[in-house]
Amino acid sequence: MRIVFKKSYDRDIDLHEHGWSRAKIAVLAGIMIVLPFLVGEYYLAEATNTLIWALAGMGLMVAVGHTGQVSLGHAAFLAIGAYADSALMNAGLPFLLSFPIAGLITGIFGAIIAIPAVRMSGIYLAIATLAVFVIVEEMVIMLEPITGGVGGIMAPSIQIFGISFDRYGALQNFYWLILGVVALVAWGYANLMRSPTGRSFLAVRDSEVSARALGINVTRTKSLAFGLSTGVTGLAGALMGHYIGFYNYELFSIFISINLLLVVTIGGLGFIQGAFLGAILITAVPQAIAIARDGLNANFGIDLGSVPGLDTMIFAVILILFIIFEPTGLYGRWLKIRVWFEIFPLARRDMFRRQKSYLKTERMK
Amino acid sequence: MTVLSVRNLETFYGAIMALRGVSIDVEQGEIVTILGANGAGKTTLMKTIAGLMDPEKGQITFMGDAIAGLDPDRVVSKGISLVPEGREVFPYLSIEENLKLGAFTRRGDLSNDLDLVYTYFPILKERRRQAAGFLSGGQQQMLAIGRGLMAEPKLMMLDEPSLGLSPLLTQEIFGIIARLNAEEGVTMLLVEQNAHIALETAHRGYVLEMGRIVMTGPCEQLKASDDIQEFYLGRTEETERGQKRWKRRKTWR
Amino acid sequence: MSLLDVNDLAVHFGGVKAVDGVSFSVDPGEVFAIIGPNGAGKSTIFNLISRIYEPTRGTIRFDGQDITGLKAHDIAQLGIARTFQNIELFDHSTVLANLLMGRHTHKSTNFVQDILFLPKVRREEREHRHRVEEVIEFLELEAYRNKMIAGLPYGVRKVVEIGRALALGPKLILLDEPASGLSVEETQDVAYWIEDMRRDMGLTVLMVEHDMSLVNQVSDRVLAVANGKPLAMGTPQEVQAHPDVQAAYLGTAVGDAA
Amino acid sequence: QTAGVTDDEIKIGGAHDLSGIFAPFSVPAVTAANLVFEEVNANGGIHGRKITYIVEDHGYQVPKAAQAANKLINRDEVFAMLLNLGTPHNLAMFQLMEPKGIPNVSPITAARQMIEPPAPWKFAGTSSYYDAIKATAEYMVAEEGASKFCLMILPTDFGKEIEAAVHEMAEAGTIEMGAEIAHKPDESDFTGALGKVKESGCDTVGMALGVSQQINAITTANKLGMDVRFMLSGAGFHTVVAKGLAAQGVMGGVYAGAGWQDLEARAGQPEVQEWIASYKEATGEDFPSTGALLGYGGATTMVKALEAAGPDLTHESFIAAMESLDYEDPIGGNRVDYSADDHVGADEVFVSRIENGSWVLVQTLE
Amino acid sequence: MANGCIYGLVALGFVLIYKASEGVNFAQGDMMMLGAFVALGFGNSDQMGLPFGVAMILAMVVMFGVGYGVERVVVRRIFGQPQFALVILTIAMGFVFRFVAGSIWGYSPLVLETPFAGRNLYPGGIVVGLADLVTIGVTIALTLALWAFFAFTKIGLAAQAASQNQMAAYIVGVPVMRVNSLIWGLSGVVATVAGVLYATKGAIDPNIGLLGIKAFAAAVIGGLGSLPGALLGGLIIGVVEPIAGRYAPGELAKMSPYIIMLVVLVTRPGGLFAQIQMKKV
Ligand SMILES: Nc1ncnc2c1ncn2[C@@H]1O[C@H](COP(=O)(O)OP(=O)(O)OP(=O)(O)O)[C@@H](O)[C@H]1O
Ligand SMILES: Nc1ncnc2c1ncn2[C@@H]1O[C@H](COP(=O)(O)OP(=O)(O)OP(=O)(O)O)[C@@H](O)[C@H]1O
Ligand SMILES: CC(C)C[C@H](N)C(=O)O
Ligand SMILES: [Mg+2]
Ligand SMILES: [Mg+2]
Repeated sequence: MRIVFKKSYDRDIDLHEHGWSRAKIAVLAGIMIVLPFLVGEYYLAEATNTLIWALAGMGLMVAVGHTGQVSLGHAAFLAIGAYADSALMNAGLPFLLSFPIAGLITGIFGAIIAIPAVRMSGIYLAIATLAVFVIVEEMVIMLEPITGGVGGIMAPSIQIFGISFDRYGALQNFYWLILGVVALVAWGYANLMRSPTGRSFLAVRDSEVSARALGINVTRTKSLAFGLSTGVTGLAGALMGHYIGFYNYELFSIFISINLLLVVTIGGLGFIQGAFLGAILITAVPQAIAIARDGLNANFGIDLGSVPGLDTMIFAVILILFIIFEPTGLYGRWLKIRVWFEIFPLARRDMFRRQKSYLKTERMK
Repeated sequence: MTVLSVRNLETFYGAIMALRGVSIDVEQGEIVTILGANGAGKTTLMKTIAGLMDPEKGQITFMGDAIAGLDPDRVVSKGISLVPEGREVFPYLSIEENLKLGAFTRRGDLSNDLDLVYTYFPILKERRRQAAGFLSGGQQQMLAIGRGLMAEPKLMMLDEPSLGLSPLLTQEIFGIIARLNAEEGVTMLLVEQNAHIALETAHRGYVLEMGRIVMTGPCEQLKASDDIQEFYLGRTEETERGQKRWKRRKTWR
Repeated sequence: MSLLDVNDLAVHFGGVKAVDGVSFSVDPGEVFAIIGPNGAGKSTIFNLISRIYEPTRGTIRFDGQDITGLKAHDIAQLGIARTFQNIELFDHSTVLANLLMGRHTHKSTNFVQDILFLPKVRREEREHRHRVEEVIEFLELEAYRNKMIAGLPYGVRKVVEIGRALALGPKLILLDEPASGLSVEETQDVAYWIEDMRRDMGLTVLMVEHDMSLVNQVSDRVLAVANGKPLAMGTPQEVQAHPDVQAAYLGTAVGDAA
Repeated sequence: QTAGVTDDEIKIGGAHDLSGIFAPFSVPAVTAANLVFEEVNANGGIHGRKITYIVEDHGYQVPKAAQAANKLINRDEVFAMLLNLGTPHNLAMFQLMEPKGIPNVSPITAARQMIEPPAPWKFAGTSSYYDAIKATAEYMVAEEGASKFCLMILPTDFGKEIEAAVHEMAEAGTIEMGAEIAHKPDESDFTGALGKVKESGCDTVGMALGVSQQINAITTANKLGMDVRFMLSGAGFHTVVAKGLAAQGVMGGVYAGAGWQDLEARAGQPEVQEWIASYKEATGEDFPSTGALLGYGGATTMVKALEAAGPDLTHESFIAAMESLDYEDPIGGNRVDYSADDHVGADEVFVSRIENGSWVLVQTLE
Repeated sequence: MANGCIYGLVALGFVLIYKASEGVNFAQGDMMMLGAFVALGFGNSDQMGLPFGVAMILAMVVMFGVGYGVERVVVRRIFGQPQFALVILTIAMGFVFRFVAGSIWGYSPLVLETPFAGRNLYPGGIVVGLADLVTIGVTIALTLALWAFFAFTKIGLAAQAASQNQMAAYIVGVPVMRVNSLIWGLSGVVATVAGVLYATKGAIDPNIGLLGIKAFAAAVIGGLGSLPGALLGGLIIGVVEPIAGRYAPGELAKMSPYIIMLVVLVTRPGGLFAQIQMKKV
């Protein structure tokens, strides 16, 4: 068990409580930076994909995990980000400008949407965002000159200072670019959560009356949170567009929204780390299932590939088991494992047993 | 006859041990009160008996049946009713529906009991078609007590029944408790912060601190104890305004 | 001049006249208590002052300013803090975080600065933390600083709520039944705290309470209400001696609950 | 040696929708293709190499298709792609296939983009929706006296190609255009749209909806007592459509154009009979559906090309072999011929009509 | 109109579960699909070939079992967790249902054989499908029955109580979990009815559950806790859709149900029959 002596409030304000956790982050960052030299193209592409999902997951986490705004429509904001970025680049803007502007456009769009939606909560908000999603989808089809309509568009190739960051031409560069973006956003996100703005998000999530009584403007806070959420999601959308390379409106389906929700819940609601763990789960587990299936077939002649849809079904069952046995998400599980090691050998098995819990109506807000 | 007997009860919230081996007995026709500071574990004890929480260890016997670990609805159907801490009414149901649900485990005609509750708390009758969620704090407390009465239980457990009630109503509630006990022979287990009135009404008491029973005895005896006087009854001479403030440590820690 | 002026305040919910023509004023530095039977409209008066409810009639002035037209979140800005009868804390945060949220009105950075965590943000954070630690020390909450609200006993939560209101650094603090659910010992602490608030912090206190011993001990003036209407006003002794108050509220055993 | 080819194995990849809305196409296609490969493998494979068909499920989601492509190409290192389903999914996968020149054989989508812009590694199994519908529409005008067309389409590639074909004819003055209605995949009520159709006085409706949706829409039109004919694309040229409509009391007035023929009418032919029997035996299903037919066709093309490419299998030799193919496919009832400047296998368009629960061939167009 | 009834029926399923546990069952559409297939499995001549009425009843029994069993085996294990967990859980369950239906009945569209398929009545010159009449009749009857169940029976009241405060419901002796199982079973029955009626309009395949999303929108428009609201919401969508399809330009027509939903939610954040009120503090 680690004992931390706190000699100033800065210790609490800092992102990391002690040097050890700072070192861990540094090692992780180091490994991520040299990853392209360690693994082949397949794994690098998968890692890139995971990072993009983690970015989108962080976006949704701000809304769902920290402000309590459940959204079923975040695929729409991925779409807006992707199309805005491509359109701006096609209009001649360099990626370094078009990318942040795409995020900004998406963010402002989200913030505006959040204002009339401020009185909705829970499932009602979720379904309203779903409606927004449908409307955006139709707009994408209608705005053919920008979006290519049904046919779709080719994402322009990224060039920064003459160096190519193209997904297909220069995967390593593209990976680093995304790693940089993700790291930056994660840092900003962590900062936000230790600042008054982040605390006001939590306040609005837990009790709106109290938040008001403390002088928090609930409408503005919700709209800001949703705007930040959609802004980050828009950035992820832009990158997803570049990653896929060629896309039309079908890239941003309702299933993407659902997958994003899975990322944040299975990862661990309310934790930045959860977005990453959830992204790993959502991208890696289906691949792991596929690889295991191939392995079974090759080594034992058990051909599960011939059962249609089995992969998806196994994935669904894994999700169900997860929700049943680890309601706090992957990050929650990780925390428990850590505690177990930290206080080893004092941990008891029943220490993490859940006591019965009961729900009360959430209709009263 | 022993109605309720609790032996070595241990209950956890995750890693936190809230009850550390509690044993109590409640005899037929008795009013037993449990005193204890904030966070002592009084509510936890009540919830564990009612089946709302699972004990880690220990036995609970009600009328000779082991009930530890049973589902709460089974416990209720055996004749235990709990008036929970913090009112827990059904906010979207009308007051009358709330009361009727109190008699969920019973069959037969409810109108007599309804009338009885309405005579205790006339305001409830006045508002009986209104949603319970809009009652004032104290009115909701009345409703919660009324709902508990509707079950006609053998053992009634009350967790801070006077919470948020006016002085007048507090007296009335304890009057009702005493009367039900005397006239109908209902056994009562009572948790109350207002130790004066609790010790006045009850026959026997336990003191629960930090998840352990630290003192027990008839109410007369408890009232005479120094510790009880100081920490639960509040010695009057110290409460003068402007008095120097210091605290004596409790002797049983 | 009085700090808070409530004039002919009324609010109706459907047929229920929850508050019906209540007027009173609270002087700076005063401890003012409102008592009355359950459902008399006490909490509703608080809700009207903190602009959660819209009054049907009447005005509320604070510090010479008419606040009847303001929004709920503007009230805190003026220096009015409150607690809730049923405890409305941020359940999924720690005590420390809850108290820090009480400092919201004192933040001067915007969200961009927050995201970049500029030195100014850090400076302010330190300042907030400093203030909050003072509150923690005052209310003796050290042991609970990093505990989640969800697992705290009722009594501690009540105290945290008072702490959150204090962290705001208000001029006027509204306490809705601060002692309900507290033992005699703890109620005594509350009494001392209220005195210190008034004496050392220069706060004005408006309080709703059923525990007459506490009311007697700390309040300068008392207003008794029943059925939304004022019943009596004056010193604690005067009001308690009022026959209507005794009949409607106190019952026979006056002061017995001490 | 080329990726995906060893001395005793050839790896082929396929990204399918096995759990989403187009599973009715992918699932039987995979089954049928696997049957072909099993038989080939049982006979010793091709030039001593067994075929492994690795199938990934993308559930009709583009990102998953991209992931599948990444796995198939970069991890499994497949030699070629076969029967990939979905237009945007194929297009997204092209990004990875193009630099490596991985052949894309008989994708399950008849979008023009499968062969346009032309590239050596792109091969389509049958003619495009566009060509098929154009031929069908011309037939309708000539033989059925159609003069005014309405459209009920999903805004997807195949909807848009049908739209394009019909518009072109309208511009040429051959036909008049009536109402054009776009739909969503989750729609199930078509009374409003059909009202529009009725109002604009169309005699023919070009329809490109989901399979079940088409049954619902035509049934509804029948209930409303509307006197119009329906023209479907390959996506509606499905045995179950005929069967389903018959069960709902619709016995005629429905036409479809596609690059293959319906099986039922030819079930008496020996090859067809044999294949149906083996398919039934393998799956327990009553009747192979259109998906199975397409799967069989694609897999057969693949096998024939691999054979023709000889023991020295490279992308170049494979592409050359593909371009040399020319054979009759008894199951699809069409002639498959590729050449250097024709990367479409079956160039014919078969126009069929529903008669009492079965598709009947009415015209073959070259 | 008849179509609106089907939305309404599926919406009823949502409301049932919401009323009893404040949870949302995103697999409701897939339960409808499964119900239709089970009925088809019993009734169609190339399957078990039972008479239609028998097949219907058997299907309802089976689907009651499925709903009941799903609650017993899966949903119960997340008792006490936030609503959100149930959303994710049921989304995943939808995949499983689709897989099950796909493995048993295949992915190709099938047609359920019903006695009223393609039969029309001609009262006073207008054409009315027999199936539509049946749909409307059944829907009204079912809504009334369920409404009476919640309004007048002890179990119905107990179910509502359980949704508002699980702990308090237990305290008064409501066997909350068993009530939940029952309600899930009921929602399985309602789903079967909806599925069979849906099937009369055309063909069914494992993906018709997609309709659930729109039915959910209907439930939300009505206000999730209200049975008549669900029916009304379903009818609104069912009526607006064809009208917009007929008179509005294409893209707008497709958006119309969702635009209506947005308008309703912005003006009444809890739906038309809202049961959301400000918390009393
Ligand atoms: N949900 C919870 N999670 C973790 N710990 C809890 C939880 N609820 C209660 N506890 C802990 O269990 C102990 C006993 O709490 P309990 O509520 O039983 O006390 P109490 O005697 O009823 O107090 P009060 O007089 O305030 O009602 C306390 O120390 C409290 O911190
Ligand atoms: N939002 C509301 N809707 C309907 N009625 C309300 C509402 N708020 C309060 N009331 C009614 O107004 C009356 C006064 O309630 P209030 O909460 O102010 O009482 P109180 O004096 O604080 O009582 P207590 O001492 O029990 O807390 C009650 O009868 C209550 O039912
Ligand atoms: C099988 C086909 C109907 C598939 C369709 N062409 C698509 O774009 O996915
Ligand atoms: Mg307690
Ligand atoms: Mg009150």
